[in-house]
Amino acid sequence: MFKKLLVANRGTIAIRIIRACRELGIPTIAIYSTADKDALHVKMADESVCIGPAAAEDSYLNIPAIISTVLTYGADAVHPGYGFLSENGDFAEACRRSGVNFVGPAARHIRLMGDKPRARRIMARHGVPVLPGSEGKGVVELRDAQASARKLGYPILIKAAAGGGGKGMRIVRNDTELARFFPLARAESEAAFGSRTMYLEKYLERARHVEFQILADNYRNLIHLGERDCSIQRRHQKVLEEAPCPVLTPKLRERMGKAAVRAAKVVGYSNVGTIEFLLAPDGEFYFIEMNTRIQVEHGVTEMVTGIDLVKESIRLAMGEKLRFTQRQVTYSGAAIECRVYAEDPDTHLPSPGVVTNHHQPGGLGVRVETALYDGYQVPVHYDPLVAKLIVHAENRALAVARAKAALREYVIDGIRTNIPLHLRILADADFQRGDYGTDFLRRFEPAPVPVEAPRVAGRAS
Amino acid sequence: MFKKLLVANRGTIAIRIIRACRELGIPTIAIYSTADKDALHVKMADESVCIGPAAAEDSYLNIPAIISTVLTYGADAVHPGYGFLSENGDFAEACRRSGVNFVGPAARHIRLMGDKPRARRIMARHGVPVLPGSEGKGVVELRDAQASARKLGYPILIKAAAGGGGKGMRIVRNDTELARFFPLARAESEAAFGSRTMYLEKYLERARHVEFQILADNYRNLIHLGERDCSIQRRHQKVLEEAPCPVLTPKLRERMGKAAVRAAKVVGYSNVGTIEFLLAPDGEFYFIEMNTRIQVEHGVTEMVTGIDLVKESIRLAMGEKLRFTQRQVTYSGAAIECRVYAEDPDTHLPSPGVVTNHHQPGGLGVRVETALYDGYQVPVHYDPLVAKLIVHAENRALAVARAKAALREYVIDGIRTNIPLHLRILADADFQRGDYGTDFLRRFEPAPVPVEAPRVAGRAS
Amino acid sequence: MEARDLKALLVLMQEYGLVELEIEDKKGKVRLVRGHRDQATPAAEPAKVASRAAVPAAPKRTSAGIKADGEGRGEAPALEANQRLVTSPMVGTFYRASAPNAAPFVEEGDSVRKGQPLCIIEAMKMMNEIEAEIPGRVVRILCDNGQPVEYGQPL
Amino acid sequence: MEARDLKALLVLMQEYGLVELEIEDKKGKVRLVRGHRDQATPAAEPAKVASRAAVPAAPKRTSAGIKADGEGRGEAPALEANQRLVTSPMVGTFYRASAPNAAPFVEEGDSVRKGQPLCIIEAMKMMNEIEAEIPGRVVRILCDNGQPVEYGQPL
Repeated sequence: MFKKLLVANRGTIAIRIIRACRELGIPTIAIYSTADKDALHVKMADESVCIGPAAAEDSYLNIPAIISTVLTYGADAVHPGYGFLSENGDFAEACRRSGVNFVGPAARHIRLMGDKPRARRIMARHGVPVLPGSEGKGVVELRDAQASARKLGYPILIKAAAGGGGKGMRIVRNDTELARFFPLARAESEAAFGSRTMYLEKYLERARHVEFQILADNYRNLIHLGERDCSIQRRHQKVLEEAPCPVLTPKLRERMGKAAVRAAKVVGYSNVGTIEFLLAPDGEFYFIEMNTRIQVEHGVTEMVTGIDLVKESIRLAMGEKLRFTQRQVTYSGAAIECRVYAEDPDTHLPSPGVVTNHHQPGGLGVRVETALYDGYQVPVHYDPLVAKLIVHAENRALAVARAKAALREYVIDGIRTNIPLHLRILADADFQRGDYGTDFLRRFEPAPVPVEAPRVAGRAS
Repeated sequence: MFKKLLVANRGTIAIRIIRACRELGIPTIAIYSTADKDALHVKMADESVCIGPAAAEDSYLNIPAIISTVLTYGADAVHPGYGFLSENGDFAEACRRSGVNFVGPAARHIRLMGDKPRARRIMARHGVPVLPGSEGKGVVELRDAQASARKLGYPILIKAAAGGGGKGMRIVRNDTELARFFPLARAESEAAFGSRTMYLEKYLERARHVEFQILADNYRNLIHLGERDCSIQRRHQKVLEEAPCPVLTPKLRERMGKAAVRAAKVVGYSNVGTIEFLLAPDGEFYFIEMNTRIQVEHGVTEMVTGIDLVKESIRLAMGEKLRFTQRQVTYSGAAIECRVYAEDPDTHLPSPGVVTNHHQPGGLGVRVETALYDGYQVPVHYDPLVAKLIVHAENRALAVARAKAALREYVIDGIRTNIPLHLRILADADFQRGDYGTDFLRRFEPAPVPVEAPRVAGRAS
Repeated sequence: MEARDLKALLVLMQEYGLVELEIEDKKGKVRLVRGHRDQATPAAEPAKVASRAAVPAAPKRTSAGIKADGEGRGEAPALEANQRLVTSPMVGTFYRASAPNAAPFVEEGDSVRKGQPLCIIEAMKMMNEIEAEIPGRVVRILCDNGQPVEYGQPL
Repeated sequence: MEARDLKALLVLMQEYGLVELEIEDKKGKVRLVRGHRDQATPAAEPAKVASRAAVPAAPKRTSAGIKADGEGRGEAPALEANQRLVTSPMVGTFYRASAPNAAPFVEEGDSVRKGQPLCIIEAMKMMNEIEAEIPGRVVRILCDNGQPVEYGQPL
């Protein structure tokens, strides 16, 4: 068992990891920035260390400060959570060089999957279907992009080779749009990831985002835990996820699951990871990318499989063998996760502030993972994800009813949240039928309102 | 489907029923006393009706007021919850006479099982083992008690024939104690239940309280959903319950389950109910009584079976058929419920007051059923049960770890609760081994401190 | 020194307002010094609770499910010194007349004698006359004919 | 004394408003002195948060699991107008001297020049000298030799 684990994150996932460690009997160190001194993860950990000022670059992304904390406070394991340094190969390597266990895959897996054109090439070579896209090591110049586009045919999705989280992404439908948006996307990529390398991919209309959870030990045992449907996205940001995917037939699930296992196996993957696919309306599916970390939406898989992914990831990092075979994984019922963002439900602008009233929903099949408490000041500096509401029920219709009932109980005053948006999604007839793709949320977009000046509430130092 | 259901209760069970109705799409009416106008069940129901002043006799036990509410506000179903009128045959009958569905068994079942000597006789006649006890229709006079005692041998448990909740109960170990405590217990019974009829039963040392959940439709289909161990009691009041019982072998479970099904079947029972047994250290078990309602601890059975007992009870009351066969009931993992009482953990005196801080635990496998919210004033007039923490995990050791971790997260300021007692129970080596009986909690009793005057904080009107 | 023993001492300190305590015996030595927090700490805290009330109590207002206080219930109007509020002694249906076609017992502005019927509350098919407890004048009738009323609702 | 036991004591201290605690028994001796929390809350917060602070913010104090604010961290002492607080610019280990046997850079009461080394913070095997930013006199040294320090901790 690890002697002490440092949680290299904040918010909901830091709390999730601390809870898992408490159950395993592993003491935890929370790290925090000066803006987070009152954050719940700081209060919950056994020890808490301030590692830098509010800006993420100086704190949660500050590798030397985190490694120094590990060494000074004597941790023998680090869990990176999601976001921040979770998919940074240098961080994984720095941990291992400092003699501390990194809860996650090897640095080389992180780097390989972080290079999207390369990951695509490896998958294609091993028979995992990939979307037609630009060939070679990526595209930097517009004229190369135009050459690729002629071969692929429109619509086309421009992506940052090093990217993620929707940055540097654009859908283009003709030559004019390509000429206009390619340089823009490249500039975004340069700003966000420090890389001008892009790649182009055939864009599928009305496709679904279906991803498979992977679990693997260090001894080449590798299984999947079924799929999640994450098509409910706004600007490539997931909003609501569910398991199982409402349209997958057992046969298709088996085919996609096998492809996912193959994709992870060919690179010798270990620990938790996710293979993301696009599922076309015709039933064909295509590898998009692999996430080499725990996902925000891991909870829905936990609910339907009964497997605690965070505890398993820690066990696997300790060198334990996988405790389940593919056949032992069984699925029961349906689960839905609603991501609660501290944002204005109409404008989608962040809504930081002090939580003046806070009352969580509860009861059978209701799970809340929250970073909020009454009196907590939501800082402006970080991701607006402040809570996750996860429900589980014996079937999808009941899960939808339970999610609605729980959202109606949820009280978060003082800040605005996207709870009203979730209630609208759950009330939508197409959603209730399971009939939706990644374009679903566009129908909920408000008519663009001229915003005079984006309102950003009182920044705390 | 019912058109409108009146919840004839308050606190955690009222909220539980409202949640189940929301999921079923049934509008609810909450009733409340003037002391409960700010109670959470009042805020959560679709309609709320004040039915009387604070005293329970004038409100939650006031049958005419409740029936009048049913008729005036147009409900077609009533759920009695637990406590209050849930085991009052007159109330069930009054509901049916007013043409409204009572969610529970027939009035005659409630009355039969409420008459403990009679229930015992029926069980004994049908081959369900009962503890040796006084024969006939009960004992009123001390000399008859003494005659019974001679036949049974000490120790003996004196019980109120109409009783429940520990009132009118005394363990006596010799003739002197019998002479001293029998009149006392009879006086308690008269005060609490208006009946001087007692009965005597052989008292088992170190026995466990093991009860089986029954589910039955109106068409003679009747199954059990496994057992709960409720031995952790203080003065015959349950404090912590778990499922499954840690010492039951599959063979014993089958035998006891069959006996429970027989016990409920011989009386033609329908809806939810519980058969309570005493399990002796030698593996023999004895029928104690049947509870003809949902139990406080129903949640642990829901967690291990995945069956929503409150929704099922409503469905069965609508005349639906049982949706499961005995064979379809499967069990997974272990669940523990900690009853959170608003009481001083040392003196066990009630601790009403204003909840100044409230933060619920959360995360995987953690279910909270609470009547509290930040700023809520816990009234002095009712049962101190204010919340239930229920955890579920893949095995008992993990459930214990999860319960501990969750209790450590729980913040309830302004009132005192028995959370420290739960933490001590969970840390106890015997408890962790599953080695405990109904006498377990005696070891946690503080040495009796002379209390000059019980301090009861400011009564709200 | 066990945490339990220590706590017992702390409770004593708090209860009796000790700021310093020193014990030395066979088992060892304990010294405790308290700061000035106690004004705020123990049970009945009028100041704190009052200030708390300024912050709206938790689930008063919400996105959807949890109702605001008093919603759906008849609100008591502000009374003047010489006015008296008549409230319902039971849950039932409010009627202004003894029969569907009969004239109302009283109208706003009417003078009433003590004991004069004001309205009827029907509960469980029983018609219960609500009588004036004092002589006076009907200033306002707050309920409509046929409306359900709850216990304590202003009429 | 295990960290766990110590923590239990700290929780008790906080709960009962103790500012000083001393225990001596078979196992040894413990002495704990707490600063004045209210003044100490660093990074002067805006009015909104301050008014909130009157009501204890949610999980500040609890039965067990959730730590109180500031617990376990170095508390900033009250400063006088002409005093300056030196805080750690990084997480690491605090050393008062350049080598185990060397004399400390400074002692309390010493005068220092601008740029004179005050202490070392070791982070990732690197020794980082902390220099005086202004000339002055060392009033108090708040950390012990070899103690881990966090970002912003008063030295």
